[in-house]
Amino acid sequence: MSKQEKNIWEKLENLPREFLYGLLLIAFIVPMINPMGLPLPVTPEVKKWYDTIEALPSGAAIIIDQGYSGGGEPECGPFAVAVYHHIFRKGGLRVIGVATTQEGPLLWDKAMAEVNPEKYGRKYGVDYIMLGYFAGVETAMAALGKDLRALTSTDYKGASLDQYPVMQGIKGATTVNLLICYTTGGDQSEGWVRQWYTPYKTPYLCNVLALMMPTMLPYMKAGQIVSLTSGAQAGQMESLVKVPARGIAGADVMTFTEILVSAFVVVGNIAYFGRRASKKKA
Amino acid sequence: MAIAMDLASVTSIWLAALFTIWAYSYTFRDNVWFKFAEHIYVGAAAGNLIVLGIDNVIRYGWLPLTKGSMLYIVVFLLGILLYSRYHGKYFWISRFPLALMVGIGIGLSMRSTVTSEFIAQIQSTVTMKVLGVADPWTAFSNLVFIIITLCVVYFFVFTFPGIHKGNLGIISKIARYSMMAAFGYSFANGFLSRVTMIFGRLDFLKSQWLPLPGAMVALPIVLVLLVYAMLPAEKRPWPKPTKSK
Amino acid sequence: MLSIAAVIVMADYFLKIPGTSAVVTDLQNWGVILSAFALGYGAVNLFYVHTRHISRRTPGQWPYSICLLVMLVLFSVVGVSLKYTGPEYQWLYNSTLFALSATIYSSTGFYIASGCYRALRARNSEAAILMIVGLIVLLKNAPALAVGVPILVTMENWLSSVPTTSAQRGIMMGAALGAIALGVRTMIGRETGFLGRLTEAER
Amino acid sequence: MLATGRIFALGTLIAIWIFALVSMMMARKKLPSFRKLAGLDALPEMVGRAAETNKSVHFTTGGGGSLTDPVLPQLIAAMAVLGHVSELCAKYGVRVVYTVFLAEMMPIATEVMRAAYIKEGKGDAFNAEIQVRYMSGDQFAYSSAVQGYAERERPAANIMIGPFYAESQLFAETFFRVGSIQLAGTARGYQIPFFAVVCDYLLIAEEIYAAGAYLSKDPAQVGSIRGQDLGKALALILTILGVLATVAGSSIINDLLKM
Repeated sequence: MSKQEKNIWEKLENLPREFLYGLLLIAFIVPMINPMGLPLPVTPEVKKWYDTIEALPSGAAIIIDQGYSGGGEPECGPFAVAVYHHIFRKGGLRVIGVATTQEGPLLWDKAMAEVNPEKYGRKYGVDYIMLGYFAGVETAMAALGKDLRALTSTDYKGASLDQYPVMQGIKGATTVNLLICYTTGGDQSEGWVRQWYTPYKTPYLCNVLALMMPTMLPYMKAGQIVSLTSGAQAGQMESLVKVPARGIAGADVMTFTEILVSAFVVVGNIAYFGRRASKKKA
Repeated sequence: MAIAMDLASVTSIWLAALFTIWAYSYTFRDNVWFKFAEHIYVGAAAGNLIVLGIDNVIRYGWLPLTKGSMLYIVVFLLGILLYSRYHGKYFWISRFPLALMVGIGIGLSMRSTVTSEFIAQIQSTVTMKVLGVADPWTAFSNLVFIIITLCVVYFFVFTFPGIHKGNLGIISKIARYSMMAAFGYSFANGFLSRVTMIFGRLDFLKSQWLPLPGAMVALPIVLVLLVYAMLPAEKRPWPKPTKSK
Repeated sequence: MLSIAAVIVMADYFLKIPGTSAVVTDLQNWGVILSAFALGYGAVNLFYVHTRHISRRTPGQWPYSICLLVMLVLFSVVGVSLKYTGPEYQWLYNSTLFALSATIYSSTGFYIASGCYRALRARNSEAAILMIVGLIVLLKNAPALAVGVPILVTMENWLSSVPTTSAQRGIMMGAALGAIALGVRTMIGRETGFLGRLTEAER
Repeated sequence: MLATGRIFALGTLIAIWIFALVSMMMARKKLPSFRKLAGLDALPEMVGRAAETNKSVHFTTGGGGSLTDPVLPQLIAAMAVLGHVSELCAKYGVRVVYTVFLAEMMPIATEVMRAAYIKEGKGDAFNAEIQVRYMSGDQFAYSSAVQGYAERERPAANIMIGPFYAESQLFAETFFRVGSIQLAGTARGYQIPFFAVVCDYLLIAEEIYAAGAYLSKDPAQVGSIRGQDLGKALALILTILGVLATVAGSSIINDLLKM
């Protein structure tokens, strides 16, 4: 096709991707430099999550699956960090970290560096602990539920569990008051329902990628998950916990970019129909 | 971020920042910086996997063995047999460990799919209430839900081509339309996840890298070099004797 | 061997035979171990391919191959000798692997955006449905917009819980049957191209 | 003896086995007819285009899963398609490249491809080193390596079948960008949409499991697909009865399923 034949519609229909990506980058950068604090409503699920932790009695044990991969950290991380802030500030809670992804322990360190539990006076081994990575996803979950000490006798650095007061009396699912899972994988988010909620009825909070929400919603509807949230809701949790960080800053960006991409769809369609109309005339 | 940081964290942030920029550059156009980052990544990932693999072998193989589960000798033998593939004559032995792995996989797949993806799905469909719900909208939604599920299952029938023709074609049509709606939903929803991820990376650059001394100067240099690398060789202002391929 | 392993794994789940669950835990550990052994294939292959690039000085490739091998060796040596939970390994991980995997993962966002521009077009009635649903979801996901236009949230909720979930459920049920039938074929050695056929030919 | 809550599931599993086995035996007498799958019918055209433009065909099974994972059947299904594609490529003299994520797939894929080349009488034309390329065992390292490969070799066709994860979006756009004609299929519900929107030909979930049978026309395989269809009939009947029972206020089907 010669260049003269290409009319404006066709050009519009085939905008170079560099141009589109450039626009998208601008939509990211402008609100980042210039935060405008657009309204951010707190959804009932996030509120429920917050209330569930708030309602835990002193001495309650929470098992947390640091089940996301390194690639998913930017989405799952901020929410997890906000929740850790909440747990450590509230105090009197015991956090037992496990990981169903191999990168989990490394990402746990990353999250802890960000939260800094010492700031709230919480100590490793007394208030929180990381048991390490367990291979086999659902098999590991089932084994953890039955008797986690049969699965491991050390924490992720290889130190014996008996020396840590936080592990006192913790055996399996029956000695745990709450289960939290942050994950980028459907095997994890659904696995905990099957291996923990179904047999032990442990209250379960689950945080997944936004794109996994439709698949996971039925579980919450059936009451198997107390509160299901997505990483994109981190800003809401941060505003509840009052530790503004990555999540709140990201909310403006979401508004900007989502509207821009909606505009992409609209312009793309206008171009498509414009070209069809001009072809008919010719 | 004015806290003085040790050299290790500073270099770590610099490296991470550069790799972030180079990895993004591919979305615009392929270039040598991306190629460099790609090879670093593949090498690092391979090393990481070896480390984790050795850890797995020790944790799940060596420890039980030292605790007296002699059966684990067999699995070590099988593991070594995998490498018989490199032998010209006895390469077929490597099929035994592979067959064992496939067998475990098939068993796991059958037992979990039949319950969670088949029975449980039927179960939660049949418990949906169409009558006796106070809210007529919910009743209607549930009815639509059930119809769509049935139509989609029907759509996948392969060996009775007759049932997709004539008046019955409407069922496949409903199935196709609702699948398209589902795909449209998930596709667009997927973008939200990625926005938070891209934001995470850009935020890292903005709030961790740029405040470091020198970063503000380095950023334009890095970007100019990138754009230069993206230009086709003949368009470059300054000729360079690199050949691609 | 294949069928025996499969049957044991299934029996453990459906029947309560004392002892099977321990056997299955062992079997699954074996799977993990064998996968780890198989990783060696990959490492051997990478080593082979890239050392050859270097020795032949493949133009435009060999310097990269050096980088690759250096990283490979660096990671394995540090990880094995200094333990992978140590600070040195953490440093390596954070400066390279973590940054790169998070970035590559997130770059999918760019691709979805251009996909939205190019592919969400109302070419026919099916594509139109796809486009309209996609547009509603995109608009709803802008938090500030969702506050102003609550109907978007209602619509999105319905789309998510009714057509999306039900269609996915139908797809899932079909896929489950497909996987089971394929399992049967593999167990009795009738699946083409997977272990079975070749042994016959070579015998 | 039987685990409670799983009795019905076991019964269903056995029923599906019986459906499949009986249909396999019956198919030997008369081959059941098959619904058209446009994606698979397009394979010769895709390979043909590669032959015309003197470019390669790329095949991938995605950047996830393992042999001991429940997603294994998708990998096996992909191998059946790979075998067929290799036969076509051997026939037309086109190079087919399988980029490997799972190291344990290397020996399997190599044997499948070599057998296909031998079947077409071109065993010598097969070069495992070039055609079975291990990229990386890390999801996104694999993705970036495949992206690099796409950009540098610009294959004429890209076939993606298997358990795909987030790399589906990267691959679909990248190969579109380099002008490959694409056939994609996966049974992972999260990822089907990304293929559906971008790729030229699509196999949805169950269709990938049926692909081997569709391509080979092997009576036993086609028969087992008939068995699958009977399973679907069972699902439809159970669902309709269950819904009717719930409407009538009885939970009989639900109780049965819970057994």
